[in-house]
Amino acid sequence: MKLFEYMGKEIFSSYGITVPRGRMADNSQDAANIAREIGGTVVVKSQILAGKRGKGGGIKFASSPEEAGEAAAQVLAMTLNGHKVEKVLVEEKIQIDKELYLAITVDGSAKKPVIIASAQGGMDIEEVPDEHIVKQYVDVSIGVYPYLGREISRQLGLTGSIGKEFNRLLPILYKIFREKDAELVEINPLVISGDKLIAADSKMTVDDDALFRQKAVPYVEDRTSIEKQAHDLGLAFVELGGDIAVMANGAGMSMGSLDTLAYYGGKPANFLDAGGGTGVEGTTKAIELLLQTNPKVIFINIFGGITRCDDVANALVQVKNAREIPVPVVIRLVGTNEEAGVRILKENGFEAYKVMHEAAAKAVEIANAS
Amino acid sequence: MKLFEYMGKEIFSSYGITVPRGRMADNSQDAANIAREIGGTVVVKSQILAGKRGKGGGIKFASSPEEAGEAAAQVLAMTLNGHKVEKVLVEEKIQIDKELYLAITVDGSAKKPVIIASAQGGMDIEEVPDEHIVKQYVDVSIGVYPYLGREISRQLGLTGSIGKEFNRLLPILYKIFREKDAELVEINPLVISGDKLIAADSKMTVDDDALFRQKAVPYVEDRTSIEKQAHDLGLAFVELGGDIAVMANGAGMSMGSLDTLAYYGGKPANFLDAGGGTGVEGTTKAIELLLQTNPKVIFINIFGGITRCDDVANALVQVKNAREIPVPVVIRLVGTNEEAGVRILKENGFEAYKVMHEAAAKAVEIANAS
Amino acid sequence: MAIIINEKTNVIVQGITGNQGRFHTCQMLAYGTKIVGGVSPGKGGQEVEGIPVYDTVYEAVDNQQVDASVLFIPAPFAKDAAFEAITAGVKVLVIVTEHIPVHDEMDIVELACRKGTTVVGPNTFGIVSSGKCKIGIPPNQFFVEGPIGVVARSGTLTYEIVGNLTANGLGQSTVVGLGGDRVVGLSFVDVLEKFEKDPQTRAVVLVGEIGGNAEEEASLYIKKMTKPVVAYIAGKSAPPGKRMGHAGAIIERGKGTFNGKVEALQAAGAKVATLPFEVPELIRQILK
Amino acid sequence: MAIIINEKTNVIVQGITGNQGRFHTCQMLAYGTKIVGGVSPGKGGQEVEGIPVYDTVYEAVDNQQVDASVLFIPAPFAKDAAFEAITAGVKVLVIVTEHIPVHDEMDIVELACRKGTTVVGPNTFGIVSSGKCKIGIPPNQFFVEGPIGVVARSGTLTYEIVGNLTANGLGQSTVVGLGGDRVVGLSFVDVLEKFEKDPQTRAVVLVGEIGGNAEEEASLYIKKMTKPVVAYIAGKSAPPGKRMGHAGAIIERGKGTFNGKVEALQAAGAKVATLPFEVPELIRQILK
Repeated sequence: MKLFEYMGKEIFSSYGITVPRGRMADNSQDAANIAREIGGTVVVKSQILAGKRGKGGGIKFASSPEEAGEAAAQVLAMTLNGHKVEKVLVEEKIQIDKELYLAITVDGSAKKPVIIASAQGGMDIEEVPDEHIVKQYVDVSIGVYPYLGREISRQLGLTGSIGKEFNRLLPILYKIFREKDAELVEINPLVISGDKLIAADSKMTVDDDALFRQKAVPYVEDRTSIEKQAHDLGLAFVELGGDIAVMANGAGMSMGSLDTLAYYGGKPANFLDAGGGTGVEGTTKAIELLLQTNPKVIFINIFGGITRCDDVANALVQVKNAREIPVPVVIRLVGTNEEAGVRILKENGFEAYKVMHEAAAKAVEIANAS
Repeated sequence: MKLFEYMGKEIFSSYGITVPRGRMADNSQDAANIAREIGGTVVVKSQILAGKRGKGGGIKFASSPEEAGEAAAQVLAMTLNGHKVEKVLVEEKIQIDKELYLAITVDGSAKKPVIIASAQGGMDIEEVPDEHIVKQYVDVSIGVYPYLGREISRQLGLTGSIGKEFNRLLPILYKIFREKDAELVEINPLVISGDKLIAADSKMTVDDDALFRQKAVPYVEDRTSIEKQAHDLGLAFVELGGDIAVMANGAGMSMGSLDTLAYYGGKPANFLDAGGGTGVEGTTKAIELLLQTNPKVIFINIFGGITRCDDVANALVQVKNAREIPVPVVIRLVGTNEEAGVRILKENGFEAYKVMHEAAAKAVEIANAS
Repeated sequence: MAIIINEKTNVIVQGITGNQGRFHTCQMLAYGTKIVGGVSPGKGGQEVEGIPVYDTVYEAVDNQQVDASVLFIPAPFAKDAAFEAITAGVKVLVIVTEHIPVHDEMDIVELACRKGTTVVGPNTFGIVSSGKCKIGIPPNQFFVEGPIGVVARSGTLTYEIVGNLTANGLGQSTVVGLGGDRVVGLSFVDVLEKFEKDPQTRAVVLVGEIGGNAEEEASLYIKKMTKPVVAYIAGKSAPPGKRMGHAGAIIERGKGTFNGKVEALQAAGAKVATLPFEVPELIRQILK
Repeated sequence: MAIIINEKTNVIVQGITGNQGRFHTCQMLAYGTKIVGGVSPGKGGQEVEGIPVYDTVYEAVDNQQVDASVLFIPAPFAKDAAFEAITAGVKVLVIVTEHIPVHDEMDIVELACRKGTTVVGPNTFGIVSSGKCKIGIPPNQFFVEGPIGVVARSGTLTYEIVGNLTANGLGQSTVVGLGGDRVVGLSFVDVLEKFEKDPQTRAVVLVGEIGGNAEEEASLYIKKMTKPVVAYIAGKSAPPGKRMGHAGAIIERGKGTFNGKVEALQAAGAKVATLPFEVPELIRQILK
């Protein structure tokens, strides 16, 4: 779950990391008032869950409360990278002597946290040449101590009070990373401003799987309406925009289904992992979700392990009986209780395929013909 | 540094360990008022830095506010095990179904924390037979998780809600032990009261060396006046009650000096480790401390490593010049700058010994003759 | 032979009295797995399917030879249960549980590495040394003994491929599910190294997916292997920035793409199947 | 020979630019110790006594072969400095600092044990392989090469005894100060095992004190040793419940008493001196 910039900054600040003075506004008048409180030149920053806001005009400077109000009005009317701006952060403009990059994230390959730092901040870290990036893995059984800060600040060339401030900041950022179950905490740019280090931006992603114990972290919804319904049902669902609605059991199997459809020239409407062992009710709801994407055909691909073929068949029949299914359903059904499942389908006018790619080819044929 | 029972309980309670309801009083009237607030039968417990209060009458039950006031008056007049009672804790009397023992301490031999638990609580753990004691070492890089609680409660025979409560409590107690830099946290008895586990007593010792970072822990002074002066000077000092004042450099050397004096029949007045590399000023103050014990003789035993013999000699001369030294001084002085030191002593009327046990024998001779 | 587990492996089931634990204990017993005990706090002394239940893993290892443990424990408690098994000295840990917080997974993997415990998962179907021992949740009927080692990141897709192999007369030495999460105990390389040394294994099937760089790292090792490798990578059609069910299956910042993986594997000499059903045929061609 | 350190040991000094660090660097150099670098954050690039100063231990090990490090770092920062040295791969760590919090000491010792680092101290005078290498703070002049291994919990008392040995023509192989705190890196047994194996060492002097059970544990090993051991235990006249300067030197709950230690040592075959000056004579009798 991604957090908005201002949320990350609030967390940073509560842990003792310096951030610019500022507050949130969702209208022009509030923005002007905040600018007045702060005084001097302010920055009006759109709050969206995407980067590259500056290029789209989502970050504006204002040298008076009136200008701040105008800037806020403009930004609040924007849609940036597909995200409607609903709030702006109005902040003091800080003096920038130098911009650094600092992040901690999970390295799946090393199976541990990795600190990524660079003396070339302000731009996307992907654009910074490798030789200007300092990487340091963290042993979770040890954690991050000031010595690691000293070593990294040495490599970054930070000295004096800025070096000391960096060494203080790094263990704090790691503490946030761990205590908030973050997948990513990123400060870019981390600004050298006189003798201070200021987190001028924040990017923070909290592990969805840890939200149950992160009650203090604000909840941010970043799903489409259907994705949200699926999530509430415990299903993994991603909208893809095509015309073949897909359901399979297992994430790998679902991806394999999409790939097979694509191989035959089909355009999947979605990814839907119905999971293993989902019963009649869950499967019924999953099928109803599929219908919401208004597909030309529904492709169901079940390899029954824990999932029972008869459950899937019964679910499909149940949906059919409860409401009209306006499009053809191509179903591949093998595995546990296969015979019963296939019989139920036949009795209710559905044909069952045995082989995945044959079923996929058929689904594509229907979609592309209609 | 030992904490009073009520201080430990306040810490326990702030971490979520259940303790009896109660408050502190230093007079009869307050005690009666607290008893009235609590209602029913209360316990009036003397607050001293020593155990076995019950046997000395330092713990009294009272079934009315008036009785509580009387009990407090009695207890506040007591001196128990050499400790003057200055405060009492007035608490609700809790129902006791069973008494357990639980402690976490530092095991110097294993070099790690050890959890000690017993289903036979309420008495001194030293009196519990080994086979009724559960010991579990803790890997500090892992810490204490509920599974360790489950294993210990299994061994203690705790089941159901009490077992669950124990599993919850153990990680909390370990957290206190670590976060408060405790050398010992002990709950004895840990009372099973219905479906609750209640810490009916608390014993907590905080590492003196960690007080610099334990600002939230109340400071408890348990030193004699001279010991406190020594401590403020950074010297290790223990009053021993004999008539030979002793100063040496190094803890082992100081102990060795005491032992040598004792071997010859002497009675040391104190232990004083002047440390290594103490200069003229520090040594001067150390000698002045010695004079406060009103000894019959002063024995100074210096093996100069970092400590310079001339510094020690100069310090002694300085004290002699500043005030009369009313008793003989026997000094053994070897090591770094020995020649200079011995010369300075000679010039000022002191004889210097080369061999430790000869000097010690001389000091004893003087003390026992006077 | 086989890798990691075999017919002598003594297994305990943590969470044996739950629905999942009970059901799969039954299934594993039916497959022939030597289950010697279950663990369920507060349920010690009971029996499940004739298997003694203990209160703690410590109690189980005090009473039984325990070589492996499988966790059917809800995600919030999985780290505690895993730590219990690891500190009690269990040497193979199969964590079926999905949705374990990634920080817990890092902690588990770190401790396991330090204590010499092999962790299969989390979020895995488990591991099967076909015909000898199954630890986990895959359907029994598709796993028959043979010369093919299979290592995979995903579950049902692996059953599909194993089912195809079996249907084509190609049994398996061991089938290992690494787990679908970003942080898991075993990497492809760990398993490939074992297959390379295993006399029973003649060829290896690697079932990968988009996201991360596990397949790229595997390629570096495959280059040095004497045994042939056939791979299938899922997620060719997945758009960047979207998680395809698995926490690890996401193309972020242009890394972990399908093409990058396929190119790396092919450059290392592996055959890459376009669709899952092609895998048995590619194996056949190689083993001819 | 000698144990733990010798004439080839490359040493760095953490905290080299402080008063203590600077003074003892001088003294160690005078003794012949191979000091290859110092560490002082923010002072990198400077020199102390001709020795290059680095900002971090990591930088030092990048530039030098480093076998050992000695810490002259104030107690509140000692754990951080020790962790730095251990994680940077330094294999012998001498921690002179006193008053380090005991929880920090447990953390240091645990990490060191895990990473294979030998920790001498905390609160130690250090270690001297006489005539070869001194790491720590003892006065140079008393340490001359010879056949006696010395292992001790206290400092100045050890100089006294080593001084007596040297004055009696008995040089030392290695003199090890375990440290006066309750939790220290090395135990008597660790060091006795090394002396037992060291060809240079012909007899061992053990300087113990009241408190803890280190001497009792040592006795169990002494029983098995082929080399003779002479012991002196300080604190015979100390009252229970009072700390005699060292955190470890306290008789609590009737444990760690003088008599208990002396009895254990004697039962194990060690000679126990009544007063420090008797040690050389006891050694002489044994070695005759």
